[in-house]
Amino acid sequence: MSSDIRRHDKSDILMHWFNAGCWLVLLVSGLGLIKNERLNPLGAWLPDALRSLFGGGSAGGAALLVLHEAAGVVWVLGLAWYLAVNARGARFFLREVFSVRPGDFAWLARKMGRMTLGVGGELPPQGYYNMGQKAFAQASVLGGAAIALTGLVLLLSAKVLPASATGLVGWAVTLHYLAVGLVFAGLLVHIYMAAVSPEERPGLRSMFTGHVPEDYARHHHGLWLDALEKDALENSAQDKDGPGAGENG
Amino acid sequence: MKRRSIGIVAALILVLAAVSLALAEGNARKGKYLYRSKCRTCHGSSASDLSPNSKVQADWKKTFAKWEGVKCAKEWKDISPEDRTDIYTYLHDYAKDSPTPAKCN
Amino acid sequence: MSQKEATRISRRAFLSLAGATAGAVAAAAVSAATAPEARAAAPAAAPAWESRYSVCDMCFNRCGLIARVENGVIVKLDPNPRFTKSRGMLCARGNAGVAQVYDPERLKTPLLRVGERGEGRWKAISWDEALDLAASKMKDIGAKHTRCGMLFSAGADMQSGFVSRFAEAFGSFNVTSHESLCLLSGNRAFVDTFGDVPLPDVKNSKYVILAGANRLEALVTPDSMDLVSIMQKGAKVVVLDPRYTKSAALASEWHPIRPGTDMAFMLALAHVIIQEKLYDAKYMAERTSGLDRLAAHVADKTPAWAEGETGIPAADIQRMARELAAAAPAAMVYPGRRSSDYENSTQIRRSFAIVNALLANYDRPGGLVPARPAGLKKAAPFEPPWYDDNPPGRVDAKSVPLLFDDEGSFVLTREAVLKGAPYPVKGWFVYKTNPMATAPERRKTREMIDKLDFMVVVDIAMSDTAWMADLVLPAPSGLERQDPVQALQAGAEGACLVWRDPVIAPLHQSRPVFDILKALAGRLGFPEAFDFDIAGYRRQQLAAFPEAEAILKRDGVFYPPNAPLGGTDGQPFKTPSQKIELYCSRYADLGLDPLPVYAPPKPSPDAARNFRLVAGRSACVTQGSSTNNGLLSEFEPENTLWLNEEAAGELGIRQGDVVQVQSPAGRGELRALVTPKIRKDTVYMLSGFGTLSGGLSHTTGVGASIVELLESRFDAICGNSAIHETYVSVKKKGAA
Amino acid sequence: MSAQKLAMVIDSARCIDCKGCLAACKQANHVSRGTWRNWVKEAAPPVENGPGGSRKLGRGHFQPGACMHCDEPTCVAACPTGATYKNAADGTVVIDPRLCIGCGNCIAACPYGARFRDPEKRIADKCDYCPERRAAGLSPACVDTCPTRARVFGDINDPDSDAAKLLAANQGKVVRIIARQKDTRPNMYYIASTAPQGWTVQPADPLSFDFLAGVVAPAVRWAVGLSGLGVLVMLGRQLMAGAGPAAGPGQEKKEDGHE
Repeated sequence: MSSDIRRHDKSDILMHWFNAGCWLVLLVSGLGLIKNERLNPLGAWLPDALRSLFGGGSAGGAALLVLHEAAGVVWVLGLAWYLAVNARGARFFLREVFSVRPGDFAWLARKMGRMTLGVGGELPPQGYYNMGQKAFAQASVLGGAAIALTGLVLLLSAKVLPASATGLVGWAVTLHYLAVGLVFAGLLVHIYMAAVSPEERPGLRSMFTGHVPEDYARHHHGLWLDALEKDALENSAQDKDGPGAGENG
Repeated sequence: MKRRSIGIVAALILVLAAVSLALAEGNARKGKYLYRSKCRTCHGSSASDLSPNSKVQADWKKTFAKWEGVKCAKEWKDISPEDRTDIYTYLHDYAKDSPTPAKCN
Repeated sequence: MSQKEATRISRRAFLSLAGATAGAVAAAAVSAATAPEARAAAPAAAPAWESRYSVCDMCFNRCGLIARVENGVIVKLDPNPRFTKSRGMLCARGNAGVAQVYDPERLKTPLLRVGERGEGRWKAISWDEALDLAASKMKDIGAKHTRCGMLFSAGADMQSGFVSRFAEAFGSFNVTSHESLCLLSGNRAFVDTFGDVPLPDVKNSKYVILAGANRLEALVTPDSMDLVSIMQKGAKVVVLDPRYTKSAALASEWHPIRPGTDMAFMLALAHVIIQEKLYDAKYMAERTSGLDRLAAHVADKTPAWAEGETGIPAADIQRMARELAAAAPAAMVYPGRRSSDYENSTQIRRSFAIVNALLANYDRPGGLVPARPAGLKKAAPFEPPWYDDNPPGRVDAKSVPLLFDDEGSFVLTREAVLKGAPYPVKGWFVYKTNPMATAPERRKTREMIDKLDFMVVVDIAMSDTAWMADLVLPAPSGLERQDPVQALQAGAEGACLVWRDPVIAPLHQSRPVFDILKALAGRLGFPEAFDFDIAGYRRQQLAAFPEAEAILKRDGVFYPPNAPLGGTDGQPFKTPSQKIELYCSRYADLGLDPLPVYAPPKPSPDAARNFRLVAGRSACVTQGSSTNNGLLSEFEPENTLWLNEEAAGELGIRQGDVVQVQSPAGRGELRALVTPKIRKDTVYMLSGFGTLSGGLSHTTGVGASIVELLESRFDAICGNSAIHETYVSVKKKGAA
Repeated sequence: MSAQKLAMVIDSARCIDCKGCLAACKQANHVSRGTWRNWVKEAAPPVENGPGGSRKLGRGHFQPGACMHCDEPTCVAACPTGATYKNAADGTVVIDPRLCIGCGNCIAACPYGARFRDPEKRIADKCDYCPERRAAGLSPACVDTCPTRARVFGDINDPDSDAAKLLAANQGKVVRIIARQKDTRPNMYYIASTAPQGWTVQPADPLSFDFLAGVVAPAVRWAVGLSGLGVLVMLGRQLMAGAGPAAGPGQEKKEDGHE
């Protein structure tokens, strides 16, 4: 049909899947580390089962903690590496994610209505990200920062922090839990939309290939395509902002 | 008050006078040396095990008053009177009932 | 509001407690498995340690212990359960023995002083240099001032006997021990009454009077443990102390006696016992001498009279006398240990001995029992030389009527050194004793050291005494040493034998004092005096017990056959009259009071100095020898001045204020502990603080030194230091 | 047979406050300077009337203690990771140092103040009845060293243990120190006397934990639940609308017309 448009470069893709992988490991190991009647999200069987997978009892818990801490460090270092090697892409991403246009909230409300109840009006056009993606990305960025910072406190707690730091550590636990919980709530929708919902198949594919069909782009991210075409007309040169946006297939 | 200090002086004089009553006149330390070199050679091995602690002061006094009667009087003859006094002083001053009994173990 | 809340809480807590009483035993049967969060932990692995026997060296008690050694490092000291003298225990100090071994401030190499005395500038030198120097200095002093120009002082240690042996071989009569700063007055009194120094058999006693002895803090094994046990079995323990010590707190009865009036109390006890004929008349006739004279002597020493002196109600004194007599012979006036209180301490202790005699408790269960012969043989006999140029006796000889010749008197020896008379003493060999921190009037000890040409200190740490020396030699701790056999006495149970084998190799360059003395003997030309090793010495000591060596290795302790109590029945006492001398004929001969004559404590000569300073003990430290211990310093981080709350109020002193304490001897600054636990006329502080040494970081610059404040008085009969004769002034720092 | 129940039976009238147990514990367990796994509390001596209307201090009392290894431990309930738990094998409340993150919840949650954050190990610490020593056949360090045998230790489910025998011998005289605020069913038994009293504290969760358990955890549950519900509904619609790819994209196509 129409030609493909470049949407993600290699570091974006790598970053996405790196992030996803870390989240999987951290989430699973983290779930295994919570063991308290008032906190267990799904009951004590979950941490018990996970701990028994990792050697059983205390040793399993300890192994999970080591894994969790190691994965956390890798995750934070990976993010830092991404910020260093693709600062331009990161800046673009953050600008796109945090720039909310007037029609976005209407889009989100209508989209949610349509997806769940089958009601809702027409969807206003969306940019590089739609509002749903933006909302999840915002939560991921802010939540991720909170998770990383509180995780750092927890990592250092038993290694560096003084005995008087229990207050700080206690609050770090609370915020860590809160941030992960909220991001995880968004993650469910993200995974459904991206991996299960058929309409986003090209989006899912683009997370491997980097490219989306022009059709798809026009339908889902009309404003983005408009901007791309405008740029191309104006200077028919490489776009300065969009990652690979000038490399029209 | 005054009477008391006089009392103390009197007591001190008495003390100095009385030391000679409680203790013999020779040199107990030299006596110990002499006893070890002249008596211990037999007493404790071939003869009866003897130390100051073996007798009370009165017995030592008796023994030394009539030393010619002891079994080893032959050996005693070679000991000068001064040395004998010193040995006596040692044995007497460290006797079983002395103010400073020689320690055993 | 919070206070109100707290009161409410405690009342409610009490109610729930009462409720719990009935339920507790039933609750004990509930299985832990019902707990919701329960899960089984993997069983812990036993530690990979080796267990080696030794004997504690943190005080004089010598409790048997088991060192747990992991990879050559001592990780824990545990009590030796087979060591019954200590009732199988190890106190806080014993546990802190590990901290002593691994103290970073331990002496590591021989040190030669290069700065001024007390300045703390040292040069590390080799052992050969150190030994050559010490030998040549000792030789010089011997040549110039006679052999008696060297003074030897050794603390209570299993190798201290070698120091005396060395002194004798060297040719000096001048040996002082720590004992003349501690217990000799009591020994004097009991030797002069009973002919020996009997031991208390607390275990079997039904009534014990602790006059000044703080036995639940100044731990003596097995007495301290037994006091607790017998109280639980219904025995009565009475404590007389101006201070509410832990012994006072736990005693059946505590009387805050006016300091220095113990003799009045004892004479009143004797008065009641004699007046009411509560004694065993047959025993008194057969075994004691001087009852009539004693009866006349105490005829007017009524409880009412004693109440006026002691502050203890007459009715209580009378009751105690009757109770004591009713419990006799399983009753005692505890002989005490530290007995160096007053200038008439020997006479005070004589009054203790006399009351014991009236109880007919000698060699009876629950009374005072003679030390039993342990059966050790004399090892490595040698012929000490004789030097005709030596003076006739000790430098402190004849300064008091009845000096113990082996121990002497440190205070009087110090006087003689200061005066240079009767002859000069110019050298000092010190092993593991610390007069700079234990002898009253520290200033004088310092001046004494200035008179010396040479001073060498062998110790494990840089004590204040070592800090003043010319040469400091590092010794290993007891746990790193092989030591000869020592006999220990445990009341009615008699003697047991212990020795030490090293549980780890000596740390740093430390050398046992035996090795040092042997090396010096070689250099000074009398190697024959030390021509043996400790293993051989021990074999000779144990010649009577061929099985002992194997048992000591197996159990850490050997119990020689002990004769049962009562063995002295019918035997003469080792006194001139061959009886217990209520009336001391020896004192009569010497012009001393043959019966203890009471004199009220002398009032303070200076109205501003209105507090009597008393010394005492904490169960967590042994005077100055362990206040710098890394573990124990957590229990006693600094010393405070115990000050009665009323007295403090009058002086405007509040809890924790820094106070200035002053006596004619010196002054000190420390924090006040404002407390109801001490009489209004008395103050107390712990020893071992306010040190001078740069090698004692926990105590130098911390608290105040008691020996800076104490005046150097001494017992008029035996020369023992009298440490309760000092009055001090107390004021808040900064106050006019 | 039921599991062990390790407990301490304390005859506090025997305690002379010599601190042997504290020193032994520190040495055996490498407890950092300034912190303690066990204690001896001193009762304020009663004031009695002395001679001549004076006041005199009466009989004193010392109370040794440590973690009471409760059957309903508030510390266990407060631990977010399960690092602190009740050992089913012997009834002790233990800390797994590898799982402790030093949050301090358990410290505030203990009514006896038995827990602290060790300044060097940086995690929660308290008495564990010396498991290594027990494995070597020895008593806990404090019990082994106690000069007056005030502390007695053993499995009170085993009638032959010293502790059980002491309990049995003192039936009706055994008391426990129970916090007014919460009976955690402690396993430390005192013979006859427990003075001083009233020193227990309100077992409290730190605000951060109350907020976590009371607000954050339910909120997260709601958020995840709602989001999950939304996903399920979407999935349901997707499935009901038929397997064909027409449904979703079809709708989208309609929107295309808009442009």
